[in-house]
Order: sequence, then C-alpha cells, then structure tokens
Amino acid sequence: MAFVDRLGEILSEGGQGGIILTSIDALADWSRGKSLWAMPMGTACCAMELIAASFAKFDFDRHGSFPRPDPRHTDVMVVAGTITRKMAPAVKRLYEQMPEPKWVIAMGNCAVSGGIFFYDSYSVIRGVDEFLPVDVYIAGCPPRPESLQDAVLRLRELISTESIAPGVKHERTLSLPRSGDVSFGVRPGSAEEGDAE
Amino acid sequence: MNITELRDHLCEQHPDLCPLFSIEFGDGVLSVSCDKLYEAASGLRDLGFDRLGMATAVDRGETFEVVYRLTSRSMSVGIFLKCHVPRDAPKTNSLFPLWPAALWQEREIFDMFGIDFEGHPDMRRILLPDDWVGHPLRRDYTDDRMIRRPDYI
Amino acid sequence: MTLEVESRKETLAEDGLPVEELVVNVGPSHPSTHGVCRVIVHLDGEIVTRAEPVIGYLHRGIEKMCENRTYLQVVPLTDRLDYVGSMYANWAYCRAVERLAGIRVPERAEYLRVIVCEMQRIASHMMSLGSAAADTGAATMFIYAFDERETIVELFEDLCGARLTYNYVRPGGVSFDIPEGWTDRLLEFCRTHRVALREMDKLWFGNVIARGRMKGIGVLAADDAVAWGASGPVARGSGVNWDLRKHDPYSVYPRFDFDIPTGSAGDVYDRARVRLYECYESCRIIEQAVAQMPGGPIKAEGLQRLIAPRPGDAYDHIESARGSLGVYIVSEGGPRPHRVKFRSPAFCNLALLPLIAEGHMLSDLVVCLGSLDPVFGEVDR
Amino acid sequence: MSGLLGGIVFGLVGGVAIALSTMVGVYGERKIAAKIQRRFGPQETGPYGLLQLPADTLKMILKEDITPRQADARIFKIAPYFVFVPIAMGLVVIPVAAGWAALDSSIGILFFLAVPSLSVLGILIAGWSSGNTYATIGGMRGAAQMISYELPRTLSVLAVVILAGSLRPVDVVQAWRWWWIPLNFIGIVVYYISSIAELNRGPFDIPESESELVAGYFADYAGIRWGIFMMSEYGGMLAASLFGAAIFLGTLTWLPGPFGIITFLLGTGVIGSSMIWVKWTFPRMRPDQLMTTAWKVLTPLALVQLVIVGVVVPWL
Repeated sequence: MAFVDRLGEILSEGGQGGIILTSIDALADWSRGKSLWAMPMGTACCAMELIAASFAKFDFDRHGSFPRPDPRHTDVMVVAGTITRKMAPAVKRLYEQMPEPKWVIAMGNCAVSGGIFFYDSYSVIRGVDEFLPVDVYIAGCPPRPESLQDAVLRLRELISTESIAPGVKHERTLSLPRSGDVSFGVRPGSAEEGDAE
Repeated sequence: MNITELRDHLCEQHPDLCPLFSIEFGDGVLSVSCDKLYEAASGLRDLGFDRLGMATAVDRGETFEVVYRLTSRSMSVGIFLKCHVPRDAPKTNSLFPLWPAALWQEREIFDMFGIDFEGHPDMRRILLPDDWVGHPLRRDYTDDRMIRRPDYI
Repeated sequence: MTLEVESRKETLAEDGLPVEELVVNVGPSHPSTHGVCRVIVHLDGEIVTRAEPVIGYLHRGIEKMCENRTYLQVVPLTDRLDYVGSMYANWAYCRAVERLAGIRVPERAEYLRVIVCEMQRIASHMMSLGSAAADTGAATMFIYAFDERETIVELFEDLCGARLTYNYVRPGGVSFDIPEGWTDRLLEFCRTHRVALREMDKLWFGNVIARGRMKGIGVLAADDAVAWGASGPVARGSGVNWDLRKHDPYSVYPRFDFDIPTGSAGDVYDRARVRLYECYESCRIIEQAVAQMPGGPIKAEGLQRLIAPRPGDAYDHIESARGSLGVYIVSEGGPRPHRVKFRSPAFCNLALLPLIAEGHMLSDLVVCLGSLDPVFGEVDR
Repeated sequence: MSGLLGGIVFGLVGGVAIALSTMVGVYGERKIAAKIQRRFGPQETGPYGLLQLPADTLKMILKEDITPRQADARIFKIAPYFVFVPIAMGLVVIPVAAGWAALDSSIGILFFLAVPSLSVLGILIAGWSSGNTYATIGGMRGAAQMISYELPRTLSVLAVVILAGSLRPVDVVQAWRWWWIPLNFIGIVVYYISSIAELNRGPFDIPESESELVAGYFADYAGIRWGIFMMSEYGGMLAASLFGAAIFLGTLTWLPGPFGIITFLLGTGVIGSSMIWVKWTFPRMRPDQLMTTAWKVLTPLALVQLVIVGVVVPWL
C-alpha cells in the first residue's frame, strides 16, 4: 500500500505521469471494483436479505463479491440493519479494522436514516452516516437482494473515479439518477410540479 | 381446565387467595399486595403452575404494576399474578428462587422500569448499556435523543 | 461504552505456576452468533468454564414506540421483532388486540393465518437448521435449506407483496386474499419440500461428523427446560411435550390432525431433529387447511380504522417457530395502547445458554447457541 | 555458481507455478463450490469469470498492509513467509516426468515429508504474534493438528517406500506397478485424509474455523500477507496432489515416455478437485474428534498397511 501511495504521489507531482497514472488507475480501479469482498454487518431484518443475496438464487459470487466475516480481508462494509447506541462502537471498530481502501454500503432504511425507528426510539442511531462515511445508500425495508446487487454496481462506478494519487478524481460518467431523469420518476415536463410538491 | 374450575380449585386449596381472584378478558387474575407476592407465587407453584411465562411491569402513574404470567402444563391454564409497587420506592421480592426463568425477565424489568427485585442474584441492566441513565419504559422518561412522533390523530 | 471484558482470573496450577484464565469475547459481530449477540466466554484451554451472553445490541425500544402509535400502526413494528418469522408476531399481536376489543375474525381469515404461519414455521426452521449447519462449517447445507426458504418467501411475496416484513395479519383478519393459482403452487411446494427434507436428512443428520458434533452436546434436562421457561423446539427436544397448538388450542388448530414431535436426550441433535420433523407436520397442516378452507370474507365486518378498546389488559399467545410467543396489551381506553409487552420465546431460551454450554468446548459453544435458534430482533426487541 | 543460478531459476519457476496453481485452485474452488451449491460462481469478470482471480490478486496487492498495535510487528510481518517457503520448497523434489525431478535427491521423500511441515512454525508465530485471542487459539490448534497428522502421513508413505525400496521419488515412480494401488489402498486413504488435515482444509479446518475463530491464525492479516497464507494453502494442496498422483497412483507411468505428464496432471487435478469437493460437503470436526481421528484411527490404519506391505514384500 505504501508503495502504491508513493507511486501515486510521484506520478501526480511530476505532472508528466498523466498517461501512466490513468493506466495504473484504470487497472487498480478495475481490480478493486471487480473484487468487492463484503463485510456483512448484518444486525437485523436486512441481514436475511444480505444472506439471500449471496446464496443460490441471487449469487453475489457472480460479481466477484462474497462475504468474509473477518474485517481485515474485506473491502466494503454492508451495514444491513438497525444500529443501536450499544452496537455503534462495535460497528465503528470493525470499520476501523478494515484495510484501506474501504467503502460502506448502508442497506435498508434503518441504516440510511433510522427508518421505521426514527421516531420514539431512544436507542436507535438515525443512519450509520452519523459515524461512518457511507458511499452507497439503498432504500427499502428491507431492500430486495437485487437492490444490493445494484448497489454493488453503483459502487463500482464510484470506484472507477478514484485514483491512487492523492486529490485526483477521474471524470467518468456515473449512471446515478439525477433529477430530470426519466428513471428518477419525474417526467421531464413535470419537473416543476414535482418540485412544488 | 377452564377458568371457573381453576377458581374453584384455587379457593379450595388456598382460601386466603380466593377473594383476590378475578376474571378479566377470559384470564384469571390474582392481585396481591407486593409483600405477599412471594407466598402467593409459591402457593400457585404448589398448585401446579410450573412455568413462568412472562414477567413484566406496567406504569400506572402512582405505582408500577408488576405482572407475572404463570402457566400450568398439567391443567393447561394460565393465570396472572399482579402486585403494585410504589413509584418512589420500587422494590419487591424476586421470584427467581421459584422459577429460574425470572432471572432475565426481572433483569429486563429492572432495566426498563427501575424496579428492584430483592433476592435476585444478578440485578444489572440487560438490554441497555450499563451507563444508561433512566428507565425508558416509565411514562415520564425523557431523552434528548428521542424524537417524538407528530400527532396525526 | 467500551468493549472491555472483565479482568481475568488468575489461579495457581498444581505445580505452583500461575495459570491465567483465557477470556474470549465472542461477538457482537461474529459469524455464528446469528445476529448481534455477545458471549463472554471464559476458557480453560478449549473448555468453556463460563459463558455469559450479553444481549441488547439490537434493542430498539419497540415496546416504547408502541405506546405512541395506534393499534393498527403497531402491526408493522411487530414484523421487525422476529424477522425470520414475521407472521407470528403479527398474529400474536392481532389476537391480543382482538381479545381486547372483542373482534370476531371470519373463518377464512383464520385458515389463511394458519396457512401462512405454518409456511413461516417451515421457513424459520429451514433458516435455523441451515445456520446451525453453517456453524459447524457445512455451508452447502445452509444453502440447500435456504433454497427451500426462498420458495416460501416467493409465495409470501405473491400473497402480500413483501419478502420479509409482511404486515399480513391485521386486527380483524388478513390484508389480502390469496391470488389465483397460489394454493396449487403451495401444495406443489409441500410435495417437493418433503423430498428436500429427506435429502437434507441424509445430507446432514446422516453425516457421521455432523452426528459427532451434535450428539450429547448441550444437554438440557426436561426439568430445567420447564423451570427456565423454555418453549418450542428447545423444550420439546428435551422431551417436554408442550405445544400451544395442541395443549392450549387457539384458532382452528383443533380441526387439524397433526403430531407434536418430541426428543428424548435434550441435546443439540434432538432439538434439530424436532425442527426437521415439525416441517413435515407443517406440510400436513397446510394440506389439510387448504382442503378445508371455506369461502367468505377475510376481514371482520364493520371494523373501525381506529380501534379504541375499553380499559383493561389482555394476553394472548401462539406457538411460534421458537416457542410460545405472547403479547400483553394494556389499554387505558385511548386509541393507543398504554403498554405492549412481547413475551419472546427466544429471549427465554437464550437464558439457557450458560447452562448448556458449560463444560463443552469452544467449538460446541457456537453449536449450542445455534441450537437455541435465537433471533435477536426478538430477543432484544 | 551454476548451482546458485539453477536455484534462482527453479525458485522463479516454482514461484510462478505456485502462483498459477493458487489462481487455478481458487478459481476451481469457487466454481466447484458454486456448482455444489446450485450457484454459478465468478462469472462477470472476463470470460467465465476467468479474470476474477487476477483482479482479486491485484486488489490484495494494492490493499493497505495493516500491522495491529498489539502485534509483535517484526514477527507478525515475516510469519507468512515462514508458512509459504517450506511448502514451496517441498515442491522441488516431486518428479514431474518419469525419471526427472527438479531436485533429484536420494532422500527426496524424506525431504518432502519433513520440510513442508516446518510451516507449522509459521502458523504458530503468526497466531502468537497477532496479539489476538482468536489468532492465538487458532495457532495453537494448528500446531497441535499438524504435528499429530504428521505421523499417519509419514507412515502411509513408508509403505510405498518399502515397496519401492528407495527414498528417491524418481526411483519410486520407475518402480511403480499397477497392483500397488489395491495393495496400498488403506495407505492411499490415510495419505489423502492426513494430507487434507495437514493443509488445515475442511473438514479439518479448525485452526481457521470461520464460525468459531472468525479466521483463526490469520485473523489479523490484511492484503497480500493474507494472500500469502492463501497461496501456501493452495501450494500445499498442489504439492499433496502432485505427490499423491506421482508416488501413490504412479500416473507418470500410465502413458509411455513424456506423455505420462498428461495423466499426471489429470490425476493431480482429480485429487485436488476431490479435496474441494470434500471441503464443501462435510461439516467441520471438533478439535478433540480431530485428535481422536489422528491417533486412534489413522495411525493404527497406517500401521496395518505397513504390516500388510511388510508381509507381502518378501514374497515378491
């Protein structure tokens, strides 16, 4: 890791290494994106869908992503389920144990915002982004395994913009939905009505 | 055995408990005072109530109502055992010596209501962290981190 | 809050050398704690001298939340209790509300409730058997069992639109009637499921290593099971013949012909066997229920959206996949319950872990924990 | 000087061979496991998912190299090599064609049995230096297990040595006759089982048991250092399969001359895949059951095999 970081620094400082840097980045991002091993941080209901995602019917292994229980061997933490105040230190510690580069997927409404437990609950943390840097959010209570697959593909796109050089971001087109997108649920003509609501 | 047979059986075996017995929503309820709780419970156990199904408490304002649900396998019938402890000094006897099942359930009551059970071997919080302040299931529990749901109805 | 464990105990061995007890902190995120349980294990070599479960890592305060919701709004919360068997908590809660408010449920709804709950029992036991197998390293068995569960989940999806949190049983009935062709698929599933069960029986219970891992491990005496309030397959594995469907019959269960499998040794093996046989019995009940199911409405007539029962308290329990699941509701007359208490079987069963794991090896601890089949949404509520 | 050069060449070739075999092994493991479990396995990266393992390896190299604060840093960092090097060294004495091995030693079989088992030292120090309870337990379990299974494994090979009358693997291959397989059947089974146990693979993977010790002795290794542990496991699998195919099954002599390599590689593949098959079928054993199997079942069986061979040999 240290070597790679230094290489990135040298290439970006010299200003000469544009082509070399982009090629190395393309290779690095390809390998990182295609081999996203998951740390299944399944606490509640979503854990069932997380299990289902890696089993026979949905088979995450197809995307080169399979769950490892040991944080040291993983790249992406899938926080699936409600995180309570008692659990949060443990989740944070597991996240810290993962080696860089690492990503977080917040799976399910509880991990996104507290979901159904937003109101009246004295112990639920409203979203894991209170203490973890979340890269991809998946809505749903619980989301279907296909949503998780979609999240992995989205995360792959996000990784493809990253560089081994510090502070460099590649411009790649993300297929993330934007407002005005048909797939976003708002028809182009009716954007204002949507906003007014 | 249905509930009226249970009442007759109870009155026969324990005449002192008979006037405390009532029937609510098809369930037998035995309301005792909390210093008599342990004796009443052991009496019921001798009567054949071998399972402690549920132990909980209800915030009734001035008092906390401690509720035990006992079940008899031989008679296929359940009964409630209730007593009221004062809110300012919540303390009662533990039923752990009679039914070990009370071990965790009474710990949970302690955690949620702050009711102290005498004779319980391990009176600690169970669900919440040890450094938690307050007992959440009391009606007057307040917490800055708790957002109250807006009243739509 | 820290994750420190209490100080280690130092003793002197026979030859006078100081021996330190090894304290292993299993969890709260561990591959075989079936959720977020933490077990502080004191080890003497590989032998467990004390195992202390620490729970509450998923305590969301559902009972407090219920106090600020109307009776109907509580139903989605009950889904999140036992997320492997959401239908049970739905049904137990609805039964308590119906008892409190005096609602009569149409017969067809009762039959539908029985069918979905028996399907849920199969799904839950498949999960339990599979994850217990995964605890001993047999990942393939887990996947085979999970495949069966997946079929049921698909059926549920067609019935009520959700894969996991169904919100299907409502006070006064059920939310949807069965779609066309659904019962045929259900009966087809029952037929294939029996074949799959026999396959799993051979693959898992016929395996010499699996038998060695399960037989004589985590023995629970029948007296202890009763005294500690154990229920469901944990109690029946010890020979306690106690099943609410038979011994405190509710709903339309008296109309069906089924047996209650019980074990004798009370070890992990018997508990797992009981779960396997219960799947056969559930298939039987489903087939009978489908054959007997009457027509008619699926919701009680003239039911108001806002249920406001008279003051009082009601308790009702059903036999869930993990044991007797009770719901205790206290009403003070308003549209919201004053107090809702869920008596969860997994909570009571898990209290037995120190009792059954002591004296076994660390490897057996995870097997014992798996055999109690805790679902932490239900344990911690 | 030429010896040094030859050593370097063999080292490079061996290193590449192990790396390749690891990739093939992991790919095979994931594909076979997927087939057993009604899945597809890696599918998306490259045709048939063939580029999955290069991607994994590159990612692992690019990962952060973590040394935990509580670890004994220097020992922690070198421990993977202590596991890997002995296993790689074991490969050199295996004959890869009839009458040819990279290191044609007169005590080749002894070398193969003795040197790879030095990796137990690496496992022990990896577990100990991590400063982690799980890793320590895993290291202890690994040491106990590997030392125990050394005995039945050595005894089972001894039967072949008696039959061939030589410790030189090349001589054993040349002396091999088809009726050794039925005669040596118990020995082959004992060798197979104890080799799996020696490699800490399922159903004997108690040192790294995922459901108990999370990952056992390499629980705190991240990135490529963990990859080296993986490489040792698959390198060991390769070595055990090659050795079994050459010495026990004599696949090198099934086809005449240099064509023997075809049957040899096929035999190796079959043994390796069956190890994967076993792992994904059986549950894991308990440490005490494992010891019982080693000392009370496999060792007596290996001795019985030795007696059978000892009785037969004078009559040949």
